Amino acid sequence: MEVRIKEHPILGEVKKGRLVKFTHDGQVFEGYEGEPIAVALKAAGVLVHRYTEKKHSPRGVFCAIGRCTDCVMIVNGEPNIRTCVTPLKEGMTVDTQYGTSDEPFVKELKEAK
Amino acid sequence: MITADTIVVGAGIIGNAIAYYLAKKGQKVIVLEKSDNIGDGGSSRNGGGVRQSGRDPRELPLAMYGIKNLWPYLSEELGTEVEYYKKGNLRLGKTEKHKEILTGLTNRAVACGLDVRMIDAYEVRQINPFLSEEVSCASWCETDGHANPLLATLAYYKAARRLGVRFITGEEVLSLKKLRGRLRQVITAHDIYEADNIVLANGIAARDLAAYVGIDIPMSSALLECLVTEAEPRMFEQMLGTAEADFYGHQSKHGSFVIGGSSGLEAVNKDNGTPINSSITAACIARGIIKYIPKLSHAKIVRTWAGWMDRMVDGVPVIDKVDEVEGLYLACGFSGHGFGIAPAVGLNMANLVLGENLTCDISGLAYNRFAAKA
Amino acid sequence: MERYDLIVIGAGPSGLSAGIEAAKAGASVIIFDENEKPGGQLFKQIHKFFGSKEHRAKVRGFNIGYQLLKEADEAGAKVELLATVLGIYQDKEVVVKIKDGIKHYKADSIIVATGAAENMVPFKGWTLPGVIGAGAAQTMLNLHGILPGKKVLMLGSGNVGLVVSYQLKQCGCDVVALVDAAPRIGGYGVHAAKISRMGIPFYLPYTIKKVEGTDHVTGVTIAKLDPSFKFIEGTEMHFDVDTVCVAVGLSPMSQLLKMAGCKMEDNPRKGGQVPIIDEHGQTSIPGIFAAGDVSGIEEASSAMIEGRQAGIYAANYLGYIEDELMKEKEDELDKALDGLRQGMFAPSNRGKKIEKTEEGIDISNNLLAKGFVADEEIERFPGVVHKLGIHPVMECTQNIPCNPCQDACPKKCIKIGSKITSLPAVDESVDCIGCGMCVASCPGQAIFLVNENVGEGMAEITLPYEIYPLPEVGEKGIALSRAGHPLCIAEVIKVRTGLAFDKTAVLTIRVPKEFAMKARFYKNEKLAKSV
Amino acid sequence: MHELVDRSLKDEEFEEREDDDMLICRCEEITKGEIRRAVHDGMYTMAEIRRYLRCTMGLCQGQTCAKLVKGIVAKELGVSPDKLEPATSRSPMRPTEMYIIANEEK
Repeated sequence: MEVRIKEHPILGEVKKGRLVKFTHDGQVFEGYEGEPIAVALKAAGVLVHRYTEKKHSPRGVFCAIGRCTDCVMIVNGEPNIRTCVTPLKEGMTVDTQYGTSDEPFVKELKEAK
Repeated sequence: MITADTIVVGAGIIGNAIAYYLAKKGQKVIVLEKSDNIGDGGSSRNGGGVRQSGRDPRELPLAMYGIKNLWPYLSEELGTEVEYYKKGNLRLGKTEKHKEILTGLTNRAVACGLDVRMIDAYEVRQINPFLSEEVSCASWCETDGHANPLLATLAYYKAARRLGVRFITGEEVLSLKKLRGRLRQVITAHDIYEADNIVLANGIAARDLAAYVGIDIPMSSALLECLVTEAEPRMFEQMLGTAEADFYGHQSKHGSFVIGGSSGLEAVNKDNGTPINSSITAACIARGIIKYIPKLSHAKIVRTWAGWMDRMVDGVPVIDKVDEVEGLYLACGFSGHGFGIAPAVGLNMANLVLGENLTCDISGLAYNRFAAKA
Repeated sequence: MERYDLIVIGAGPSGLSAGIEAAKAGASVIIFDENEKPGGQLFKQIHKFFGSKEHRAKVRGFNIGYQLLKEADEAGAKVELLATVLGIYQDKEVVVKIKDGIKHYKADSIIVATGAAENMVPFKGWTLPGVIGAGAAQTMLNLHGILPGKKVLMLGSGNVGLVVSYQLKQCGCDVVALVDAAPRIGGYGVHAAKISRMGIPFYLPYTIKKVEGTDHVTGVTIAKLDPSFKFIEGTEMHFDVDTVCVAVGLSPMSQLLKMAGCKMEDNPRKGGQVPIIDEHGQTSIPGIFAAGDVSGIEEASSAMIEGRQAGIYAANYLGYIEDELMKEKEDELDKALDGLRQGMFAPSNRGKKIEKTEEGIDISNNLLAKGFVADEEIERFPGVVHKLGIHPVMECTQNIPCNPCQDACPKKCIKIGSKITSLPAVDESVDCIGCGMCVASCPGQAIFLVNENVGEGMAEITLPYEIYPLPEVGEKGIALSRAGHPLCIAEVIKVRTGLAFDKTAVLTIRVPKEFAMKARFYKNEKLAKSV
Repeated sequence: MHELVDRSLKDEEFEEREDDDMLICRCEEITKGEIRRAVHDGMYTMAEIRRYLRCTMGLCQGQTCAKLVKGIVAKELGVSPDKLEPATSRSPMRPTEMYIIANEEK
């Protein structure tokens, strides 16, 4: 099932920017320029944005309006970026965050350790 | 009427520490706090520095004693993690004038036996690679550090409470009263408290209270402001300060940076009932930080605080048994640097009340230093 | 330092309304909002509003937003977007983050209209990706055009929970259940009925026991609660879902007022921490006013009126409006506000159990417990009549302040009367022409046109429909009951759309006549297969 | 406005509950049990709770959990939640980058 709404019964056609490529944990995805990074990730099926420091639990989008900061990720090398309110740009690198670290978090590597 | 051996007025870290050490020696202690919260003054609004370097020689013995004998064991002693880091203090300079100030401070501290020295730009960056190119020198004291002021204040409270100290919040002291020539009573809106010893550890408010027994403490107030960032990746563990003390701070165990600073208007700022920040200070502090630690320019500030601090006319507190008024003890006027010496002040004040020997020389902090010079 | 007569914080329904009134009176006004789009929650509210004409009833929330923006522009109020107010300092100084910097502003008066934030409730697994706030669901659906999930469980039966469930369903999500810990549905009955007939079951008093999943939500277990809010053993139910949506009320976002030094109170009836205000919305600091949800949670309609009032009071405070004129406008707006604060959901009735309507009719208990009026209950309401030929059937059974149906009917066969909360009644002496205007204009989608006998044992039902793809004339699907249960085959006879219907399609279906008073929704076969 | 509160130690043992491991503060990952224990340890006000545990001091500034924490503290103290003064509101209302705060136009 497609998660993007093409035409909304009340709001009509959903207008989006141009299709651009971005990288998530090394994998290339496409999303629409200007839409929140979190929306592009959601369309690509990515739900886990980060793991917490104390309890190592996964977090994703929760409030979607930039308040709760559960959806923060490492964007272009900078940690703690609220992906639900940060617009997607061509060529962005978006990586899963672990705690507050600015080192990209690769789950498999972490588990192998 | 409620009685105790000692009444401490003020539940900041100083009052809490005094109460703790008194209770530990078996005293029955009551702590009266006018605010609803424990630690509402400078105790909860400071940069968390636990340092010896940069201090006035008169309070240096307290700082050195505390760092050697109390701080390293404090979390264990109080049963609460106070996040103490003994990772050194860099006091930074950028100009020749800064270098002069720092060298002066360093020389005086060395004379008192402190392990502090001047270092050059290269060595500064060896210790802390995140500092900007502008930093040209620093004083470096390896045994300095920092702790979490919020936790340390509450840790003393919690431990003192466990030892039976009775803390009463929302209880503003209205006046003091002498009975038969000796200070005995503390009068509040709700009750009269009586004790053999009364310790004023309530910051600027101590001035008005002491006046009831004819004592004037020459201090004024200033608004202290701090800010805190979101948790950042681990960067460094030292305490930082600057030659002109325009900003100071550290990265906490949590990862956030806790940084204090000034706009220059601290002494004349006003408040609206609660100590609200001035509208310009956070920006001043932020500009200062970015100049010293460029990497923090994208760190998000999540909160700022302001709190009234007591400023003694000569910049160091009064820690004394007041001979002129039997039963009165003063521990106030810490002038924004009371946190790091709080454990040592608490211990020594307790000893003073109990008539026991002090652990270090605090004669320079006596009340009678304000008497007119002959 | 930039100075204005008035700074308004928040460009939602109340803030914009306030700015408009004060600017109209001649004050220099700037309105700040942290969002990219003005209108606050209005832009997520795509349903038609309740109320009367003066409350902009039957207009969809986001369109009201556009209307207000235009008015603000015409009145000369400056709206500064992506402008986050970081603090209100002493002497009415406001520090605002704009682009990559901060700016200091001062005004002689400030209106705080910052609205509300969502409440949350913790349960096992509530931090897993896939557990979201209802506001997040609305943001994703209506602002970003993306489904928050495919299978969703909604927690909370207040108006937000009901409306968002509808919006999810509207976009093709499968809402598997609507759950509330309270024994009765909190929101409007018509909103509940709207989603019940689409097949969403209500579970009350139930709540979430745990959300399952390792890296994201894969399922949820709910269980029934006893009167002391403890789980009843053995009542657990499991649903496979990928999303759990939480809609458990709102709290005033009043931190700025507290920072400014305004006296505050914790008032559970107003939703939390609110400023103490006088009858003019003025806080304890002269010249600082509060309007809308920040001073107590209500609907957007009342927020708009409160905003206008605050604008007028501020204009008076600033010397732009004489006392007399202020009084006049105040009375008029008070009346409008009173109109909205009546009926079963009036603030004064919060928490009370109401047994009878204002007309003295027993209310539908099934509606409160299960989300739809039972077949045996529906006949007792004045909007439900039987007549030869086509006629309206108005399944409006609770006293709410709303009356667009009365004006919608060109033949005047719908009567509410002067009391806006009265239940609509059918004037049987007038003949219905079947135009469908009432069907499309009812914000609660509670009006149907029924012809109980069109011959050959069949009946026709005309109903509101807002799901894509629209059915085609001649196609056959399934008629659903008020409870959302399949009843019979239904044939689509007419599909009407039009500007006047404002995106609500008016669908006519033909069913065997024994279902004339039972069939209330249509499920097209494609959709029927996919679900 | 200030209310008299005697903080004397109560001689009750801390009693653990089944739902103590429920996470309440999402940002700082503080559980219900930690909050309950803090009250038992003498943290009686929202200000003390936040200074002691950091809950409501995270990135969301208590937007999500302040009401929940308040409810738990009130229950432990046996008072109505509306009797508890919320912690002071401090600027900035939204987390804001240092370079933005530093870039000031007056």
